[in-house]
Amino acid sequence: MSTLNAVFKRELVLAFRQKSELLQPVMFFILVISLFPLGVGPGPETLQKIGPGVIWVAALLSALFGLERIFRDDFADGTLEQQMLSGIPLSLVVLLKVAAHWLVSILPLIVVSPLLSLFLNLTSAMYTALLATLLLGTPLLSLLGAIGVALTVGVRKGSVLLSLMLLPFFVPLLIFATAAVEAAALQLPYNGQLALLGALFLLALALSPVATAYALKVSQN
Amino acid sequence: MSTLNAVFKRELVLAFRQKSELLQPVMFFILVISLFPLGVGPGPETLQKIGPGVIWVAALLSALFGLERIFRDDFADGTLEQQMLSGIPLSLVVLLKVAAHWLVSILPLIVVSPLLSLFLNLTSAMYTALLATLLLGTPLLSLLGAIGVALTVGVRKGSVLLSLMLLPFFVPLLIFATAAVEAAALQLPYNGQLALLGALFLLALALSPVATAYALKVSQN
Amino acid sequence: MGQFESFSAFVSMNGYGFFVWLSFGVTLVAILLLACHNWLQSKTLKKEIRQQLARQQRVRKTVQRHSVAAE
Amino acid sequence: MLDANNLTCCKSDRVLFQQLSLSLDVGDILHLQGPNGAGKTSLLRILVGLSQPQSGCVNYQHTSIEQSNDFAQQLIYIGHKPALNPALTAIENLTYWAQMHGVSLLSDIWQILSDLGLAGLEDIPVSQLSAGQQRRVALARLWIKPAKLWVLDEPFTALDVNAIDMVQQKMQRHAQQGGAVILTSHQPVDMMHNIKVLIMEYQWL
Amino acid sequence: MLDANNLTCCKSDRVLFQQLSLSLDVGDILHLQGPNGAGKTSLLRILVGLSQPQSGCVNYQHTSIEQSNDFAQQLIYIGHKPALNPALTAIENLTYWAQMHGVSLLSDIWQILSDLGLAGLEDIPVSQLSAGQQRRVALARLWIKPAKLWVLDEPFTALDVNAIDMVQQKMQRHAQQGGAVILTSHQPVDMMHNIKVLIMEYQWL
Amino acid sequence: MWKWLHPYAKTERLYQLSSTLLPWFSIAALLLLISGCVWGLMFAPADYQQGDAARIMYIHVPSAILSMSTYAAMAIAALIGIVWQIRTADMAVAAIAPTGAMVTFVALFTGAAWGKPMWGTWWVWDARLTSELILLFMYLGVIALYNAFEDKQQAGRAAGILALVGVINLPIIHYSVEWWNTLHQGASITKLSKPSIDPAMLWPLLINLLGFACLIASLSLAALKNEIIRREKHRPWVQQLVSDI
Ligand code: HEM
Ligand SMILES: Nc1ncnc2c1ncn2[C@@H]1O[C@H](COP(=O)(O)OP(=O)(O)OP(=O)(O)O)[C@@H](O)[C@H]1O
Ligand SMILES: Nc1ncnc2c1ncn2[C@@H]1O[C@H](COP(=O)(O)OP(=O)(O)OP(=O)(O)O)[C@@H](O)[C@H]1O
Ligand SMILES: [Mg+2]
Ligand SMILES: [Mg+2]
Repeated sequence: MSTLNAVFKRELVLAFRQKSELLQPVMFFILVISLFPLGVGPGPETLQKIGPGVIWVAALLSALFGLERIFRDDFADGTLEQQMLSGIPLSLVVLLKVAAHWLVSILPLIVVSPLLSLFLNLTSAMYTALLATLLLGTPLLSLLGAIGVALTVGVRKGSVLLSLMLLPFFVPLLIFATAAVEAAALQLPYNGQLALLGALFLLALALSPVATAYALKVSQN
Repeated sequence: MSTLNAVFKRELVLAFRQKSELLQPVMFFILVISLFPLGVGPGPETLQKIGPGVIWVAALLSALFGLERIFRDDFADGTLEQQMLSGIPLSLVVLLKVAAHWLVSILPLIVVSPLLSLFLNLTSAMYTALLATLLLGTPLLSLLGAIGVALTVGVRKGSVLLSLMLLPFFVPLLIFATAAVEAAALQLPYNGQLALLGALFLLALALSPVATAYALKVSQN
Repeated sequence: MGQFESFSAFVSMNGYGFFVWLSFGVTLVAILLLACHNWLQSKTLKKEIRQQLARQQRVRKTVQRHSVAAE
Repeated sequence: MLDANNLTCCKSDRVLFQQLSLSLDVGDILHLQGPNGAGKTSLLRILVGLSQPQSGCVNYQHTSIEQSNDFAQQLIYIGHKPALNPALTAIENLTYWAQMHGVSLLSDIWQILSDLGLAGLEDIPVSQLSAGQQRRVALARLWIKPAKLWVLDEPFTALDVNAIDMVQQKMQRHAQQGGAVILTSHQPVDMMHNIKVLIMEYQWL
Repeated sequence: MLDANNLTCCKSDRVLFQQLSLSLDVGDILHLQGPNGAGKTSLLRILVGLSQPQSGCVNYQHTSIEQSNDFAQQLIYIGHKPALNPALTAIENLTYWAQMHGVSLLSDIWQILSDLGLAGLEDIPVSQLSAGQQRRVALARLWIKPAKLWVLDEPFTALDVNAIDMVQQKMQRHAQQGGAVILTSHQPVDMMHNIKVLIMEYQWL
Repeated sequence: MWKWLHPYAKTERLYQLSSTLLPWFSIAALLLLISGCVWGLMFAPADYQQGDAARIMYIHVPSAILSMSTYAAMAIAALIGIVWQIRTADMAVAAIAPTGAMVTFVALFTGAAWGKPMWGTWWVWDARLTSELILLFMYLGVIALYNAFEDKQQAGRAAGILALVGVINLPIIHYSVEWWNTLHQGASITKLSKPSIDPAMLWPLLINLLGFACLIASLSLAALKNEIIRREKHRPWVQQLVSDI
């Protein structure tokens, strides 16, 4: 127990050690989203139309690039070796690391999302739906991402490779999430989409840590 | 002369050594762009409207994440130290590295862009303008990006910090480029925008290698 | 009350009160936050330096002890 | 204590060693020697279970290390990589490691570090230590965790003479108290007690 | 040949050395000694111009190293980092380095590598070499570039006994032929010829 | 200028100078801002078009105008730091950046709160608004870069380079965005020749402008003092200073 506690605490300490780093995923998120109006023009209706998609794509990308650091440093400096030799099931360690990462890097995205839906002119019904999908979908994102990161951890310069591997998995996620927001814009119910996201999340929760741990072991060979 | 040749050749060899890596920026580019129709829905007019913006934002992001490797590895393994001690002006080396990077990672994006403008329903007039802006704008992107990468090279985990620093610099680029494409869509002339992009490019060509070299020297201290 | 008939008129600002007071409030908070940040920073810095000095003392003592023991 | 039977290891296109067997008893110190590239690091990583041999098996107390319950508890492995996060301090790094390895938190961790010549450097980020100081922090693990088996890959790199002495004495005491050590080093190890040497040859392509 | 005057170097909160002066003549081999963290690496980086001292200056042939025209040409610096790209082969890495440093391409680079015990490993990626083999590749630079001044930071780490011998002999020959060497090493350097020792002390906080 | 600046390159002197100036600027800022705000909120007439919402002007306009000038000040410090290799100038960059970011944030926020009643929306992608937002990002970039380095010496250099490169970018952004989309109203007090504003509203505005300037100076000086201490930790005079308290 205290061991798992230690893993969790270390992640938080590391994140808070460099406070500026904590803010980076959020900043990236905000920046990508504010690039869009510049690129597609400032018309409020266009923005409203593409808003949910843009927010989700931005969340995907910033989750992706934030995830990279989750194992890479531990791999590079040998901490991962020591964790494997410690006798604690690696999948537990992985789960904790993912949870800590979500708390530290993704939750802030969700917290600032009201601001961004303001930028993109979303209605409040759309925003509620967006929030729900983000809350359910981003943990799924992190869990899936962890597998990809573990697979590429032994490969140098994997950041683009990583996105290549992961984006196909993110497609269903994106479709369900934006479908829910569109339904909300038309005042339709969107429980179905949320339920699907929830189911995917549970599936990932069961499978991802094991797969990730296995991938990490392979990376050591 | 043969020295500069060597720098250039090494970059190319390194890129071609891992062929999968060569393809990564392109793949990332294609994936981000194909995510959009999924995220915002398939209406052809919407896609046409947001198309140039999306292509440009995708190009920005993939250039950004491809750029990272431009100095990071050389810094980590000490090659940069040796380059500084070699007596060759560092800014020349920088310029060559940027040129090689553009050739290897960005040019392919431009090559595949006809395919993507098809995805996004652009007219051929729009596409011509897009191509022109990409040809002029992406070298500017690489030159600016190099400054940012050099500044963060000593900092671990800088990838998001990098985007935070650089995106403000990409704003004018994005605006001019998409404005040119829009003008093309309306059958208006867009020489003005191209001239502006060209002027910015020349400015960056003069200043960026010096600034980058200085930043690299600072990173060694 | 200057331009206003009553205090409540002053607060409501002809219906714009929320926006006006929000602006002034947030500005005040922002300024105070930064000022506090500066102040706290100077506190922690000075504390750190004092800790550092104390540590130097500690180290000097151990070194002295070692050198005495060596003789 | 540790037995390896008929290990074979190939890297890309070369056989590094074939049918290698060794056994380690309580009180042994085994010094792996051999020229650069002989396969010492590869062997150590197989012995602790970080990589799998092409064939053969490794047993701890007569059970395979993968099934053994207390192998993890009785092992300290220190490889080329120091396993120190550069942004954390020495204390934080070691405390974390101790907790991971189920060692109840030691209050004398400050004492250990100051004995290792790191007084005053316990709470600055490890990235700001010199090469040798970082190595000392990594080796502090030998003082922290009570484990029977030590597997050390080039423990003396970057250490100065004093530090090498300290570590050697520690190893010797450990062996006398019922432990066992495997190490590689290109520097001479001048402990006299119970030292065994295994020389690995460089296999040409 | 190389003179350093009144160098002062501070790292974050500590003064590593103050008013340090040294001068190196043709034929000298200067061995920097001192415990871990004394500031040897920091001093070497200042001497070659990679980092700036708080105060003081470094001159090569009586001109400041920043203005000197042939300092770059007459220097080989080999630091902790090997400056080898892991994806390139030994040959590629060395050829690139030689071209950068304006050395006309040597056809005997294969010979040099095979003398250094790397026969058969010249054209596989450096990442697949062992620690000591990588070090050998890095040190091959001493055979490639004809330079007067060598600055070597812990050249012997990870090398086996044979390789250490070779490098030491090479250094000695270099000094006799009109060169100069500064090195740090925690291992004894048993060359007899003209060796000077500078001992740096660890400055407590 | 060189002669005048050089003594203050000595950190101890600069620290003492900042300590003496700080209270004066703080008091001036306090007095000016209080009187300006009270005047603006209670005694100045309401705008005939915008009604009482226009009172937001008394903080929006000064902060918006000064957000740009503060960046200029930071860039000048960066230039001095890079060209003459004066370390204290690098410290000034690090000290000014957070203050500038705060002021820019205030301009943005008050602008948004003004926009809601006037334009019916908190945010539109208008030229001024966009370039102000980007200005905020530029400040944040400098701050983030500075904080990313462990070694503050290096951090100061790096942040200086970024600030300086940014200053070239600022006008480019300004014009590009202007040309892209303009909705925001044009300059009305910066046209000095013929101010198009009622003097009863101009006075509190000017007072607040001055007040904000003093505020920025005092916050930056406080931060500068911290920077000096942070970087000169090992100097005897700092240790003296700290143990004296
Ligand atoms: C987020 C929203 C806003 C931002 C970022 C913003 C930004 C700015 C900036 C940068 C300036 C300084 C211009 C200069 O230096 O000449 C300015 C001035 C001004 N703004 Fe705004 N503004 C915003 C909203 C508004 C709104 C809603 C109004 C009123 C309807 C307004 C009225 C003014 C006025 C009257 C000035 C003074 C112009 C002058 O005399 O120079 N602003 N604003
Ligand atoms: N980046 C840094 N920031 C702060 N302090 C540092 C930094 N790098 C080194 N130091 C400090 O400077 C001192 C000298 O370091 P240096 O690497 O020069 O030592 P060294 O003599 O080479 O030691 P070793 O024998 O262990 O290699 C160390 O005590 C270390 O704490
Ligand atoms: N990842 C790898 N892929 C292919 N070959 C490898 C790899 N790692 C090591 N080798 C090869 O295996 C051999 C043994 O390497 P190892 O690191 O075990 O040697 P070592 O005995 O530890 O040498 P050193 O004394 O230099 O540390 C080397 O000759 C090397 O070429
Ligand atoms: Mg080895
Ligand atoms: Mg050293």
